Amino acid sequence: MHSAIQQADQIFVALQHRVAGYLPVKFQSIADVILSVIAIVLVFAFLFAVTTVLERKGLGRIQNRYGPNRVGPAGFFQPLADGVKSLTKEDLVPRAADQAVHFMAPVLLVIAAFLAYAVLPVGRNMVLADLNAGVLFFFAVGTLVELAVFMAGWSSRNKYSLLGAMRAIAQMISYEVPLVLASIVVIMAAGSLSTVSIVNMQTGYSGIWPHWFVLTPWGFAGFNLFMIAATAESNRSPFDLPEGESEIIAGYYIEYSGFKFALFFLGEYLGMFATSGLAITLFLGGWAAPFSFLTWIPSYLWFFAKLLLMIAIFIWIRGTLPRLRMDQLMNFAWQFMLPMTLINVFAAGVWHFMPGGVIRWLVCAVLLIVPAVLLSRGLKQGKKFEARTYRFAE
Amino acid sequence: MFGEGILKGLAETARNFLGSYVSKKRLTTVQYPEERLPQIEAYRNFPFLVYDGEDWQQGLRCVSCFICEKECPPKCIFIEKSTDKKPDAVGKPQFYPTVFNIDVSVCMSCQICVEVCPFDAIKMDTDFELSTDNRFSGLLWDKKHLAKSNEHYHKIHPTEAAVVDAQLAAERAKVAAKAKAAAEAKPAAAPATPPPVPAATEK
Amino acid sequence: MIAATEPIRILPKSRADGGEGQFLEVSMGPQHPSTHGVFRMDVVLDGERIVKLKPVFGYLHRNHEKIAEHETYLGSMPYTDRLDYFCSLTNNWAYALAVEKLAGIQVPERAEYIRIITAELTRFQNHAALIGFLTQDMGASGTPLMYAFRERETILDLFESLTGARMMCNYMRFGGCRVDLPAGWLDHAKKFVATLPRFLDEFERLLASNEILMARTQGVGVLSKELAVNAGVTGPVLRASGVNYDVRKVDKYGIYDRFAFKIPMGEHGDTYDRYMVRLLEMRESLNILNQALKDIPEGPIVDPKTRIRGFKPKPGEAYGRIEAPKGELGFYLVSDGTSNPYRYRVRPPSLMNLTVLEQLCIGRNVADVVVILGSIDIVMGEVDR
Amino acid sequence: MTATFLILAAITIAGTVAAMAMRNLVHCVLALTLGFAGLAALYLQLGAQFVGLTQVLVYVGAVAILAVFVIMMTQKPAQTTESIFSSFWLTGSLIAALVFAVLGWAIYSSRLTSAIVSPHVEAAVRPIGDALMHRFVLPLEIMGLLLTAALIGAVVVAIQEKRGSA
Repeated sequence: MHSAIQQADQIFVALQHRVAGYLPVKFQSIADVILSVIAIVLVFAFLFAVTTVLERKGLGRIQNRYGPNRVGPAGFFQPLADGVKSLTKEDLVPRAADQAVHFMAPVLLVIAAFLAYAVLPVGRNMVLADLNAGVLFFFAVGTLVELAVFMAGWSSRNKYSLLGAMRAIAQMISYEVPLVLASIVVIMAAGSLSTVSIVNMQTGYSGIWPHWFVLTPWGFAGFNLFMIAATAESNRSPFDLPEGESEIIAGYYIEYSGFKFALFFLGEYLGMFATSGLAITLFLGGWAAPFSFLTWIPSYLWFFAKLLLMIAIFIWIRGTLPRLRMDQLMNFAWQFMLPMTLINVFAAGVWHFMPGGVIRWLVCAVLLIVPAVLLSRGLKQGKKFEARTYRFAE
Repeated sequence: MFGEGILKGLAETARNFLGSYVSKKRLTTVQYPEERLPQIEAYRNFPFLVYDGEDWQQGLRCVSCFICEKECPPKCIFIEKSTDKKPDAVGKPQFYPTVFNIDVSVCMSCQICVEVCPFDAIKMDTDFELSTDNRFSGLLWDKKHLAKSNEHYHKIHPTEAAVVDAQLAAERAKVAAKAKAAAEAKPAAAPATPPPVPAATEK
Repeated sequence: MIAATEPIRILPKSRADGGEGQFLEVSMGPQHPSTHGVFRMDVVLDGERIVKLKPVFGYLHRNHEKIAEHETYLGSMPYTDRLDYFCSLTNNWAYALAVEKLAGIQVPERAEYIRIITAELTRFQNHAALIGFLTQDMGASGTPLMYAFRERETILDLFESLTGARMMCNYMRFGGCRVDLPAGWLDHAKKFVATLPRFLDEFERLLASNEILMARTQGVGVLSKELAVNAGVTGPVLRASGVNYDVRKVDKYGIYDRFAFKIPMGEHGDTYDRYMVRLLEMRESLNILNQALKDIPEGPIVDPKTRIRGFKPKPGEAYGRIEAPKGELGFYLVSDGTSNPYRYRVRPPSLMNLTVLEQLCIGRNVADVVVILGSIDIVMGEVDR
Repeated sequence: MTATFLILAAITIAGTVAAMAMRNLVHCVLALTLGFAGLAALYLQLGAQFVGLTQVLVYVGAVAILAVFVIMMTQKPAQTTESIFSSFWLTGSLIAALVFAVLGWAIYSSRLTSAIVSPHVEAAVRPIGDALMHRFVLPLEIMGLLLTAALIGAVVVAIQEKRGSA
């Protein structure tokens, strides 16, 4: 690799070492960690701010509106205004609420959301902690979010928030299973739970094509299943039942106002970024460039470009689809997602043991497509749901 | 296959997303304070009292007949009649309102007062920026606040105003002819009424 | 919402209800995003399943009927705008029809055409907005609603250039209409109506075959024929249950008998049928609009004999009804020969349709309640009056 | 005994004590969760990543949530007014002390503790997997079978109850 390109790629790593280098050797490792944490907090908080604007503008354009365009150039300072607003608003706590738990819930949520970034490699050599059980760490931290959601919903002493918390926990637990199972195929292929080595597995190229896991039948299916489960995990439309604006108003955070509400908002978006980031790490080659001739672009830019693409897809879906109902959501999880992920694990095994070639592709594709069609028919409950024709009276 | 309709919907939203950048027609939003829609002639919002000529007190067409006060559905008009008379728009001596108040916060801009007025004295305005920081006196408009010139009427509703002016001119001619006849019949009578206000005759 | 100090009230389940556990009593509304105004539902939940639902309304009661008894006949006209504030022109028409029956007034032909054009435009924008709100209640983050409002804006522009107001039109008069169509209005309307099929196609592509929408609406809130007829449900809700009843066809009021149009009928009586019947009705409305805009004759727009001031119909009673977008809207008037009605009664379709809400919702989810309520299409201004 | 260990141990003990001492059931569960988390952190500090993270995943993510869910679904959210000290506290503490003594004796007399290898054995995922799949494959399968049987049994019971009530 050309040294200038390499420098550009490693500029943040070098900067970190340079700054840490000013300190005595004893503190250097801890300074390294602190600098990384600061970087993660700043970058992803900034991304959150940008995403709120992009989401509102994107949704606006989908709905033939302008979206926010008053604060700053093209409305891009809107998050600043929102931040000032949420900071200056009165922090209301219901009198019957469990004060301590009510206070801790948003804090725990944001902490849990930020913790997940520790194992996400956002660029070459750019990961806070290369744990050898990195993926497991990610899911373990994810469970804290459930706890935070429960705390918020229960402590508010509001029936809507209780319903929201119940929905949220049921949904998150149900979709955690397919989420983990969908990522198992990658762990099988990579033979490692470490996010860094999973990405390293995908950095090679055949010709110009990358070795991303998404470019295999099981990887493609796994990616789609993972994204569906991730959408449900991060409470995004069409799985936004825990918030269910039109049904249970705001769900578990109905009784939060001001900055705590903003923290919930932040936590939710951070969760979305984190799961998207994991999907990128597992299936889309992490920070690896999509084509071999594009490797000169710094790795972290690729990671964030992919992340923004995922966010755009999230926004697009949110602008289009209505919400599912609770029982349908559960049916979908247990009748479609779970069998499909299990079949996908099987297909990945078959892929692993078959010799390479077209036949392997065909076998795996058939293994996945046939059950998908059959299961989706089952979801329609034997043609119970279909477009109808109508008669007219004169 | 499951998901077909979802994909169709996604294609549709994508089309609208891109379309909003290409075709201006898709974006119906008007950036209000800077951008304004052209005024629609028929638009109505809150009545005003028409006066002819320069002096709003002299030219007020209202003769305080109380019809609008009675007919107003939300009863937001309050009138007090004068004790003396002054010539009205067509030249007849008539009473005039000493007090004419309309409560902006009660009025629902239904135009009934305009329809029932036999003197074309009250018409609908088009000004919709009526907000004020004083919700009591700021929203109770008196005679002075309500009075607007015939020119203003012509500006906002040209077609309608032209018809009204033609009617008034015809009536004025009739009254003048009658007065002339009366004056000829009784030359010794008191001096005739002052000449009609010039503004209305210009048209 | 419960007061903050009050502990959460949980009703004990009796043995008769089966199983252990407790019921949760939730008051949905009056400030709830999908109650379409200030409407409240006292809901008793078993988990998320509805056990009991009591609609509570009256929060928007404005004494409409009593006020009308103290107003002149004309003075009530602007108040009718505010019944169903989405369709002021059909409200105007129903009231005008009742008074015309009472006083025996004939309406000139051009006025009849104008009435039909405005009424069908009203129906179109009401149904479009309703489908938008319905999908909004399903959580579609307002995209269909915004598309519907994009078209509705143009219709409201047409109304504004004709009547002077976008929503509170106050346009119909006894024996005709208030003002004639302004110059160029017809061409503008024709051009606009020609673009509407494209909008409907877009709407259908966006939603009609969407699996989530089908799963959320098919089989949800099934209203049986018998119940619909017995409860006095009218309009698209009734027709979605498969009862062929449309006042436009039954009464042939105005000049509806001159137009060729069909009535779409549902079969299952569920939310999807109610949604589709409205979608198809919009297409039929376009049919009527095309014919009316083509055939409208020249002539007077109001019966010259009717008086604006001092209008006093002879003693008697009359019931005028039309097919408003939400169902049969009727005005019952009793005259004692004075300038204000002795009795004034509105038969609001929203209220009648709302009476079946509990039967539709029992056994369904909280999420279904808002969808069912949305598909019934209520406007609280009309329910509470 | 580093400072980290002391802090984590304090958190764990504080969490578990609070779980016993608090009056509000949900608070108890949350305190217990803190204890679980502290334990997980202790594992992580020992370098046992897999065990530590599984501890979080299973205990914080599943057990605590399950407990909380059960409380939320069944209990009235009222606080208990009775004393947290049971009348059997003397007996209870006696039994606890006995159990602790036996455990302590067992650990101290064990050969394992006398031969501490190195505190920095990397308990990585791969060796655990290898061990589970080779040496302990039979116990693992039996456990899996047992759990499956329990699951099916639970489903059967639930279905029967549903039929009975319907």
